[in-house]
Amino acid sequence: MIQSANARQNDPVGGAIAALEGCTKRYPGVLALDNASFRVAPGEVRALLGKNGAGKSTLIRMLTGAEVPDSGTVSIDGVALSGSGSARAQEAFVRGVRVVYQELSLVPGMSIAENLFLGRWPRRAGILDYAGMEAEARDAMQRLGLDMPPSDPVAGLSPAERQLVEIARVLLGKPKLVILDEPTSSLAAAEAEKVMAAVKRIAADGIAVIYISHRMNEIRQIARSATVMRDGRIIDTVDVAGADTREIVRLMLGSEAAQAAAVETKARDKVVLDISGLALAPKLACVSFQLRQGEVLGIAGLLGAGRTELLQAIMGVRAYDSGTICVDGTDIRRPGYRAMLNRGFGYTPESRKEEGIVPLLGVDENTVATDFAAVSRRGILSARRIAEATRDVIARLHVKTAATDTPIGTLSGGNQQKVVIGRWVHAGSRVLLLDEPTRGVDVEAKAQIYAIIRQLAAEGRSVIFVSSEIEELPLVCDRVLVLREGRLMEEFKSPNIDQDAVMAACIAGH
Amino acid sequence: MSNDQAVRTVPSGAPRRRGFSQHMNEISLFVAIVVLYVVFTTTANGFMSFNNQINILRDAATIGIAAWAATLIIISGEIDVSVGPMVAFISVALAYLLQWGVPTPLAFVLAIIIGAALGSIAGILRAYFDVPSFVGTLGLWSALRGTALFMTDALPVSIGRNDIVDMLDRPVLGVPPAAIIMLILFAVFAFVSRKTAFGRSVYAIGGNPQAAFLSGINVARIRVQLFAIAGAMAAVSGILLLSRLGSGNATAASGLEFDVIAAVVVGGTALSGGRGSMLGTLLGVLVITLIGNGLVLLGINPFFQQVVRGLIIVVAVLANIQAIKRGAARNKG
Amino acid sequence: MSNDQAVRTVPSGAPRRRGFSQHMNEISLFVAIVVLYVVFTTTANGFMSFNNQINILRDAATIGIAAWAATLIIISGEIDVSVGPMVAFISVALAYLLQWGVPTPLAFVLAIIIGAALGSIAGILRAYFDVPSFVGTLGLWSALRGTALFMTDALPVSIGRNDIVDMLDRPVLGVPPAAIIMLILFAVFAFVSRKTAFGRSVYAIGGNPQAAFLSGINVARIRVQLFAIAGAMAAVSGILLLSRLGSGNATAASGLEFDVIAAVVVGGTALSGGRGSMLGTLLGVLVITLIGNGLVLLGINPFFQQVVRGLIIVVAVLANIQAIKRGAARNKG
Amino acid sequence: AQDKDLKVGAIYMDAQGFYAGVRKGIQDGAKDAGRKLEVIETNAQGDVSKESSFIDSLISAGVQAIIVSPVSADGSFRAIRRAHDAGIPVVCYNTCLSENDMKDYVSAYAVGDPYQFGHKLGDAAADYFLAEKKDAPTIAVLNCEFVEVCVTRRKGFEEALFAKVPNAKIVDNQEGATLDKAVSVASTMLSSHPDLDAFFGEAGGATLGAARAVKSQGRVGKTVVFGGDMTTEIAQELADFSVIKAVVDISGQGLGKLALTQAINSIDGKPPADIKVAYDIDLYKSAEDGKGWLEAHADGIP
Ligand SMILES: Nc1ncnc2c1ncn2[C@@H]1O[C@H](COP(=O)(O)OP(=O)(O)OP(=O)(O)O)[C@@H](O)[C@H]1O
Ligand SMILES: Nc1ncnc2c1ncn2[C@@H]1O[C@H](COP(=O)(O)OP(=O)(O)OP(=O)(O)O)[C@@H](O)[C@H]1O
Ligand SMILES: [Mg+2]
Ligand SMILES: [Mg+2]
Repeated sequence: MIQSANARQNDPVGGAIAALEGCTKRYPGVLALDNASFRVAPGEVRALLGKNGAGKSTLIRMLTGAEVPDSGTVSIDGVALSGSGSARAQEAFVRGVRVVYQELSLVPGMSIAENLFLGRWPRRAGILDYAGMEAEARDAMQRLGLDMPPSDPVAGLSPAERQLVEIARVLLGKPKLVILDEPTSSLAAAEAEKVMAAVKRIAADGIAVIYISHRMNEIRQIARSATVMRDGRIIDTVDVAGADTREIVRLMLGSEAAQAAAVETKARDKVVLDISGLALAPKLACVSFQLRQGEVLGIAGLLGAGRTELLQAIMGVRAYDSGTICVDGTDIRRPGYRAMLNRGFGYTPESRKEEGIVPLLGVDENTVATDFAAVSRRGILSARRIAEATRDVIARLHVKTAATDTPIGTLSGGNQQKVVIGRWVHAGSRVLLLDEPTRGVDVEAKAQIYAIIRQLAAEGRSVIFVSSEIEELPLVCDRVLVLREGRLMEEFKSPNIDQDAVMAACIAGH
Repeated sequence: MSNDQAVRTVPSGAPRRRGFSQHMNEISLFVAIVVLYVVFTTTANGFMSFNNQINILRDAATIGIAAWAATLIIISGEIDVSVGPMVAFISVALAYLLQWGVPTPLAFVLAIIIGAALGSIAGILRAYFDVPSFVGTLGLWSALRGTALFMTDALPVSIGRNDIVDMLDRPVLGVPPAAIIMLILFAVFAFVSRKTAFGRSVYAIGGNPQAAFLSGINVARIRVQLFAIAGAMAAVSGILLLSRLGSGNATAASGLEFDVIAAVVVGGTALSGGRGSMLGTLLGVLVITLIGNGLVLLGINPFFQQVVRGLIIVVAVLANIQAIKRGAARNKG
Repeated sequence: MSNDQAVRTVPSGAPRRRGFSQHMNEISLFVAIVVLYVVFTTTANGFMSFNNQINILRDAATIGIAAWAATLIIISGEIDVSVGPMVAFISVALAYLLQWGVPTPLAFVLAIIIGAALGSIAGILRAYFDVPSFVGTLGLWSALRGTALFMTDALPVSIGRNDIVDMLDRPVLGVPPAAIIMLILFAVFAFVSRKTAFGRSVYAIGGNPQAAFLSGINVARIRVQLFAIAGAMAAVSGILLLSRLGSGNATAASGLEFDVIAAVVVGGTALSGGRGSMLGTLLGVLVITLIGNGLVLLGINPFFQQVVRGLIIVVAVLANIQAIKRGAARNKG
Repeated sequence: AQDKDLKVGAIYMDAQGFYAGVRKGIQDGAKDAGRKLEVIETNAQGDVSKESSFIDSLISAGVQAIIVSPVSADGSFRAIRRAHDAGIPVVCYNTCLSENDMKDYVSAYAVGDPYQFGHKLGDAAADYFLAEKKDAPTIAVLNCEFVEVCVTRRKGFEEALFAKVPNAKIVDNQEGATLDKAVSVASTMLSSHPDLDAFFGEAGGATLGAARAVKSQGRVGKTVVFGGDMTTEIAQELADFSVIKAVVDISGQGLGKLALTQAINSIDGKPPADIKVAYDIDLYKSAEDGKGWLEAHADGIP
């Protein structure tokens, strides 16, 4: 039974560090926030839950002053925010609001130190004090266990390292409210632990934390209470300890969730991809494995283990040093990306926004771009065929979209991801290399993506599934390989994919 | 999963918003053109005469033919500032070819090939060597104008009597061939941009080149093709210029690149890429041409005409942007 | 979790790569300058004479002063194509001010204020009305040139004898004041770009405007300021132009915007924003000026000079990009 | 037809002060003839394609005559032919078409022959060198040769000069049509030719630019300037007589007035018997000449 925390929530006793009263925010065509009231107290770690597009990030943008509500008030530390534009954001900042946005908000060309103090660089007589800045930056990073030179440019960091730098940034100064919008979505388990440790430390200092995540196990670890949002409304605030996951999910979805079942695997023999001795300095030393037809092969590993590089090397978008790649038993030597596509391969990148979608174009064009010929007649695109092909993909992958030509940028992350996978279904690819296909995707969409992957495998396609969320591997994979120290170290077969064992294999030796 | 639900969860305004803002752009341009017509008809003597309307079409052809290709280039996120010198260079090269006795149709074909080859230099520099297209075409701009002037000493290269060339300048049922060619090419480009894999790939590349590449679009090849097409269109303009002037002129078409870019931008194509339409550019070309023609007819001081043109470009773009914003806002309310 | 691991997960080449590629850019430009010096010294009569070196400095000032501001604008992800007409307009406006008997120092101040005000028009259009800076400054380009020509009928506006103005053209210990002013302004801009919050904000805005806005940087204000500064720098160039020519000239500084952008781009600043350095631009200005000077000394056909300039701009940028790539690759291997 | 309104199209070749004089001349010419004048004026910016489209616009506007300084003999003739075919008399000034085309399509040519223009100056320069006893002077040219007239001017200059001073030598020829470009290029030329005796500026910007460069490089007394086109500042330099030694000029105002007179005559069906109507080319070669010009042109319009 869910024990409602509303009583405490509505207690007007001051102490709330931040409060939203009856806030409404519309975007063109969407009611992103619907008469929402929300408050959080010092020292509290509050989780914010909801499906993609529920309005979590919008609520955050109200608190940080990045946007002005259409109606309602926002107060920080008992004072209502006023003004608009950068003045409002500045006001919230001065009152102690710090935030890690969902979108990357670092400047790639600048150093780590400069990014940590972005816009608030320490000055001495009007002149930037680089020495002081770097010293403070080093301290801040050490608190997170990071040891990169603060003068390094952010451009050279991996996405995960960038995320950690963003988190280090919010710990600077004297924050009163720290907001983390999906801080761990690009992190593997071990790094996520680091973040969680840091969050606990912040909360222990009496700082309020709002924590958004689609990962329930993280929420359970750090949050006492969780506010659930749906369709721009605050549905309820619950005690995390007293609520079981299924009920929370039911609150999020407004209906019962389908439970993903564990994988039933069967013996397969036809090898479609055979990698041996693949090396790519400095990440991959000697990687060898086989992928069989109809198989979903999971690849686990720590952040930076080189899983992305492995997929990119196979697809020919990144040159490798040595090794052989055999497709259907023939050595293809140096693969080129488009040649691999012609061999029936398909690849979805790990950063959906930056590399996956063309936001201004419709779902239809994002889908058929992989194979225009299939929807053309004598070289001319057929609107009817495009619509048919798109509707086919929409139906098979359960994409939620109003029309086939809705700009994909307006879809939720999960639905964008389905289209990115669906375009390879359209292209008729038989080997799919999926890099973090569930990143930033809500519970419901995740379950659907698992089902889609299983279905694709059942149709005889082969899938390589890279994920940093170890708990989802048993739900999708026939087999899991662990990439560590540049080699594939251990193998787990369904149904014996044990999360703890996989985790242990990932971090063995550290 | 029922369709009902699918419909409900989507930000419902989105698709209509897209249609609406496109609408806004073209409607506001259309209104601008109507206003210009009304103003010039009442104030400028001879504006509505058949002859003058034909002149407008002919002038539009000079900007238009280059602007169709420039629209695709700008949609793909690139820019081409080499149009003017390219047109002049081709007119000179073609005049020499004809002087040397190359048969006229063959000379035309060669001119178009030369244009495409020169254009693709900028394309190759962009696609394979990461030289920004602004830099590559700026280099062409300087080099082509210089070469044309150098070859001719700034003197026109006469071609003497040439029936085929003359024919290109003789109106057909009152309509100059340049205008007909412009309209045919418009239809071709409008079709290509909307109905072919090439056209849609251009939009995809402009919207997110990385995603386009990963979807299997041959980004490099399309970039080269785009600049080759732009070169070929400049060559067509060069051929028409030769037929109009009866000689190849190294100093001709100066500043044409500004008019072309202005027309495309006024037409609502975003310089940041990924967004734009041929119809918008057609309307943009008309706006720019009408203003040029009307101001001359009104006898405005030629220097002051420059001031007016500058203001109108800015105002047109500003109005367009505001209209789109307001359209979006109204949709929201 | 040990620190060891953190160190290991860092792509080890990254930090050194940055230093190295910055290095590569400036080294390759420096090499180019040395090569140009060697070539011109051996082939061009009078190249190494003191007088000619001073001329080079003086010519560099024309491009340089505008290029410092243009570097910041391009780093911030914008562009300014209005430099030439702005310089000419200011020289005309200043000449009129002096004709009307405004005291010279006050007239200078007014000229700079006018320049800043005009520049900030483009800035305001960009910052508050989302008009792309290319469009806004293109409008200024046309309007300012037109206004200056209209006011003067393309005739020089004489200022008669004016000791302060003349002084600005009289060498101090052999060095023309224009060169001194250019170098002082270089120092100021280099300092501002690296050591002040304003300068770093410019980089941040160019690298990720959204992030800059979210971290409290007043993006709109800085954009307006950037264009105001560019206008003010154009005004300084206009003042120096007036002192060099002894009159305000509406036709002067034509095409200066191309030289300025070329210098900045040759200097390694990326047109896409977020990256670039003042030192690079200084070297770029020198390359462009040296080429201009040397080709004239060599008596090369002036039309052919245009060809050479076009080629050199492209080759310089190409070499720069390749050097950076090779630097990165070598570092990685 | 004396008091009927006049509607005339005027095309200026490019953005030079000379054309401001032409414009004033046209206005004054109408006043003198007692006619109310409407001028539709445009500037071809040195571009034949723009010129061509302007002429078409003028035809549509229903002008009674077109006064034009064609950018190019070969490049401009088609547009002028179209005007002629539309029954609109075309009056050239300053420049015109080739002899044959002129006969067919142009009703009058107010000519200040560019060859003569250069020739007179060359003659004056030769006299100067002979008086200074320099029999092998070195001369650098600052040109405007992206328009045809300037090439013709140089031919006239060279031929007159070499006729009297056969050992004279043209050592350099660079573009410098606008004042700022001319100053910079002339300064550079002085570096590469330290013994330079004279500059020849083909147009106003070049002439003045050369004079400014000579002064700023401290070469007064060593290098002199001969050039074309009078403006206030050139006249002042000539009056000073330290650098500029001779200027040749076709009065823009005079030429404009003459062109309009011819246009009125052509409209009235009385074109000149000989198409070419010569206009005087003035040579100014003393300080007094310079002062005289300044007095006669107090408003600064050439
Ligand atoms: N700038 C914007 N313009 C238009 N619509 C927006 C904008 N930002 C958000 N929306 C819409 O508002 C709704 C709420 O978005 P929000 O980003 O708050 O969701 P979220 O709960 O953070 O989702 P996710 O879990 O995917 O991050 C969505 O329908 C989204 O499409
Ligand atoms: N120095 C770098 N320069 C450019 N891209 C980099 C750099 N380091 C990493 N990347 C890219 O960032 C992405 C993620 O890198 P990261 O190190 O986080 O993951 P990885 O090595 O692929 O390991 P995994 O995917 O297993 O987490 C990859 O596409 C990688 O190629
Ligand atoms: Mg969100
Ligand atoms: Mg990865």
